[in-house]
Amino acid sequence: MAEKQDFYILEDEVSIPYQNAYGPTWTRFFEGFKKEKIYGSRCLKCNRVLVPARSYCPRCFIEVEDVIEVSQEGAIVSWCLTEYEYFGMPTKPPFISALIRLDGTDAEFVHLVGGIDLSDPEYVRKTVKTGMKVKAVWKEEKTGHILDIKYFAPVK
Amino acid sequence: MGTVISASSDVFHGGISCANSYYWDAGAAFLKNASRQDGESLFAFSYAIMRILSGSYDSALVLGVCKGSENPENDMLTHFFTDPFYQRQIGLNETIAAALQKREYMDRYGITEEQCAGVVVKNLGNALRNPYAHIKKKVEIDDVLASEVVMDPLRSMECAPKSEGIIAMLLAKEDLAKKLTDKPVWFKGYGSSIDKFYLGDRDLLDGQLKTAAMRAYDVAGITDPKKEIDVAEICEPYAFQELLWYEDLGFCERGEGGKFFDSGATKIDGKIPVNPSGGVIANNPYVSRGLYRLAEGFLQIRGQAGERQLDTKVTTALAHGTHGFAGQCHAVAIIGN
Amino acid sequence: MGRPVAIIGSGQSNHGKRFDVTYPELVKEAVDAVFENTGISPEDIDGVVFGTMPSMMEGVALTHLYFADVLRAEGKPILKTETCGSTGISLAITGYYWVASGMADLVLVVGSEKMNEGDPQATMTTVLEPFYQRSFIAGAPGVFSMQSQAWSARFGIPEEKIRDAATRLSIDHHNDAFDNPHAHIKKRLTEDEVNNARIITYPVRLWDVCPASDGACAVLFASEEMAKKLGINAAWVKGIGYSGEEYWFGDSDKVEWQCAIDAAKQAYDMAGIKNPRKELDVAEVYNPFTFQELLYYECFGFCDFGEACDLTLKGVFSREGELPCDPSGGVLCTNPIGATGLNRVAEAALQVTGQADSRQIPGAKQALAHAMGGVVQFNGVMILGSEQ
Amino acid sequence: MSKDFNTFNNVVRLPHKYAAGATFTKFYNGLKKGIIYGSSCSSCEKVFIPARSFCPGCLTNLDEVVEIAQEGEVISWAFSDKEFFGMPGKPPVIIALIKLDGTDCNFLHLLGGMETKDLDAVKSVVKTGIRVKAVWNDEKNGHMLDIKYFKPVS
Repeated sequence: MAEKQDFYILEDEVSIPYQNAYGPTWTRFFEGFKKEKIYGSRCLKCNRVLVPARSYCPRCFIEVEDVIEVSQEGAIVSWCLTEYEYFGMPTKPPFISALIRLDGTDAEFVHLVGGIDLSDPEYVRKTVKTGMKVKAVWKEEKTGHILDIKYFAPVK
Repeated sequence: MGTVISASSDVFHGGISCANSYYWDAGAAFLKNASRQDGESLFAFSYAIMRILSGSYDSALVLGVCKGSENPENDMLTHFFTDPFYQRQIGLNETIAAALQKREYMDRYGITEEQCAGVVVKNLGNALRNPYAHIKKKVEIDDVLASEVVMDPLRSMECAPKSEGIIAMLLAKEDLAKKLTDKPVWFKGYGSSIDKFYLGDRDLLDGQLKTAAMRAYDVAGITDPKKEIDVAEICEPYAFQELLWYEDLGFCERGEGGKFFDSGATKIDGKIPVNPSGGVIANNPYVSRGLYRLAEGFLQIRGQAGERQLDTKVTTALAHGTHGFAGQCHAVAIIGN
Repeated sequence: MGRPVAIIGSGQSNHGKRFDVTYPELVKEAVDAVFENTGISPEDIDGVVFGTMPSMMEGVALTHLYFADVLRAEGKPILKTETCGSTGISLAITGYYWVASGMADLVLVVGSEKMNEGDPQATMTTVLEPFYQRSFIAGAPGVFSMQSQAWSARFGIPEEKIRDAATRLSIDHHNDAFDNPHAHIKKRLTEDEVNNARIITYPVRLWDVCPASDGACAVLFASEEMAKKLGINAAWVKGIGYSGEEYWFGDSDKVEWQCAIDAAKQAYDMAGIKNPRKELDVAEVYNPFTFQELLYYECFGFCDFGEACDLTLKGVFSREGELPCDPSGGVLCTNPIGATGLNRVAEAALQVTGQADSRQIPGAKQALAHAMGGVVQFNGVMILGSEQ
Repeated sequence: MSKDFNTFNNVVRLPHKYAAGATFTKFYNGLKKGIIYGSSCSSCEKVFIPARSFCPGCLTNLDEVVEIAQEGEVISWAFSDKEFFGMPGKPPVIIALIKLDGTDCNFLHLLGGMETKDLDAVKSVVKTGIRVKAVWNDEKNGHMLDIKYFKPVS
């Protein structure tokens, strides 16, 4: 159906402020970030180590040992290169999102892969591979935010 | 657990859309056939009942999820119930709609400010005995009448707060229920109904609660609610609405809500106690408040309502939930032993 | 199990970019159509089920309040089912349970979305929590791209082969859409156009991705008694399944995708289906991304894991193939999210009742309808049959 | 509530373009000319305002718009002298349901044109049942608030 401009269109931007509570476990997780530590949790039933830290195991539905330090190195399980941009996008393209299995953990950590030239998709495609080892690169100034880790860079 | 039906609403969910994605695992639904209702938690209750009655599930977990502290003021959110072109431009929100409804109620039936304030005094009085209540303070009629005008004729103490409220309720079919507990409380009836959208198209004093209640009474086999309902937990985000809902629920005649209140019948020791928990005036998690009412009814029937337990025998309880402007949508559930 | 449940009719709006009508008017198109198509009077409806994706996509919250009039719901019981992208199938499942429970004989189920009134990707980003994952996941395409990459790595499927199969699906479905009067994007595409289209999130390119559509769909669910009394050619609900996983992307495997496998299995078990490729005559798979449609063939047991590309290239899932998938053009060509899953159900019902006109699969007796939602987290399946 | 715990400020910003469709377009175009349009239902014979594309009662499609009287009666009203989100203009504000002559529903709009600083002053003038009349802005852009407010008819 063609867009008919003879009908009115009312333009508006909705902006609604919310405040989300970190709660104790996530507070500890982000306190860890300030100290360049990544915390995960071990489920006392299925024994899986989950990262980020959490207060219960999503499968076994029981409480967990909630802050244990995990490795800052891991392997890429999957990745994609984002080229498009949309309103309110929190991270500006181009960027590589990845599922990263940190060593010794049993869930994938979602973060960015960086430290390489992102301007040419063909180059990225040839450089970034599933299974590749990567390592956390921290920002100088840490505020207790998920982007205190700038990205995960390939381990040379 | 066979299935999980939760209630939550995206705008009342901390700015995280598709609310039940977020709490799917926290709601014990990992690899379960589960679903969700938006707007009113008694909807979720009725959907869970359907799933059990269909014979597909022996048990169901019903969740009401609303974490008010993460949200902006309720009226900022209810403002988005409006259509963008007409009512939104006039600034409509739930409190304004309620103020318009209250004035009509006072003008048409002679309901007084004192009667409306009386509901606050009664309910907050009851809330003093309820450990789950959000607002706990002893108030007098004069305190209510002296509280600041929010939207004349509504004063701040006549309007419900913004509260936390996450509630879980377990349903089971007959044989399983009997195995799990000596004191099961049974589903007796449910009804819901929705009114037209535009405020000006509706009669704000003759809405759909009557229809919803009639449906619930029919299923429950209730012919005289005044006699057969032992306790009612009803949803009064604005105190005067409790009086209007008395009428729609058949506790008294049209226009008699104020007089009925004055008779003392709805006090905690009255003939038909209403909101012994303190009601929504004392605790208002927007989406889960209907399920809260039902849980309170459940506790009353089981005799487990602690300090707020009624002295009289409770065999049948009514729970009511409403959302939308001036009661656009209502749900009524009846449970009993 | 509960009482038998039938689908006795459906109505769809014209899907597309619909700035010519208000949102309630768009919903009304579908609701009016279902009553016109069946000759049933709105007064006879016992209840209404409605849903969308997050209602703030269109800037109006709790939209069942806004649409009470056009849903013909005044004075009727209502439910508002919402489960993100899978809302459409969850709506159908709600309609099923309402009738199966004996609490209603005739239920109107409606789903809608007016994606062009908002910014769909901006809205979908708010599905992610703001603490951890919102910064990294580029709307829906980001998630699906990673899922596809993990799939190709797991089974060692060469990138070129996946690209070829995806291209085949894209060309076929955009062609199929010409036979669907309600479809949004109808386009004759060449391999070159698809292969060299601009990258959205690598490896996903433009023609691998569904559009943002405005549209609504309405379906009537009836009890056996009611269906027989009305004497309408009905599609019978033979099986339903739904399952969901953890919220956080990364917590569960999205290749051997348990909630997809489980949802299909629940539905097959209920319908008594052992070999879906043989026993199903047509499938309306939720395919917002070409790659994901391929993965679903495997998760739903249409073929083994790792086989979907080869079989697709052989034409097993095309219109003339062994198990035609998405002859309507599917989600790839039309995606008003809150209605999309229900569109799949409506299309499946049209197929098994022989009413799918030029997109009819000859002799179709058993069909699958499906939708997915959440952070690639929920899957729901409904099996419809022409016999009770 | 006091803030003992860390919270994350999560501002959700979403842009919207709302399609007004044919009927609201006619309504807004009417406002530009100082005309209030409603719709008359051929089936139930009721007159609705603002103009509708369908009758909210019998759902009949309504194509034609009809001009509506600019005077009517106040059915209910509410007053606030505090700012709230979505407020039309600055406080104080009186929002009212008005039954315009010849219509069968109530029109939601503002009251004005009197002393509104103090509630008692408002109450001495504004009562349910009083007659009011539309007052227009000089500049009209096709917006709900082209009608400045409804003012008591003395």
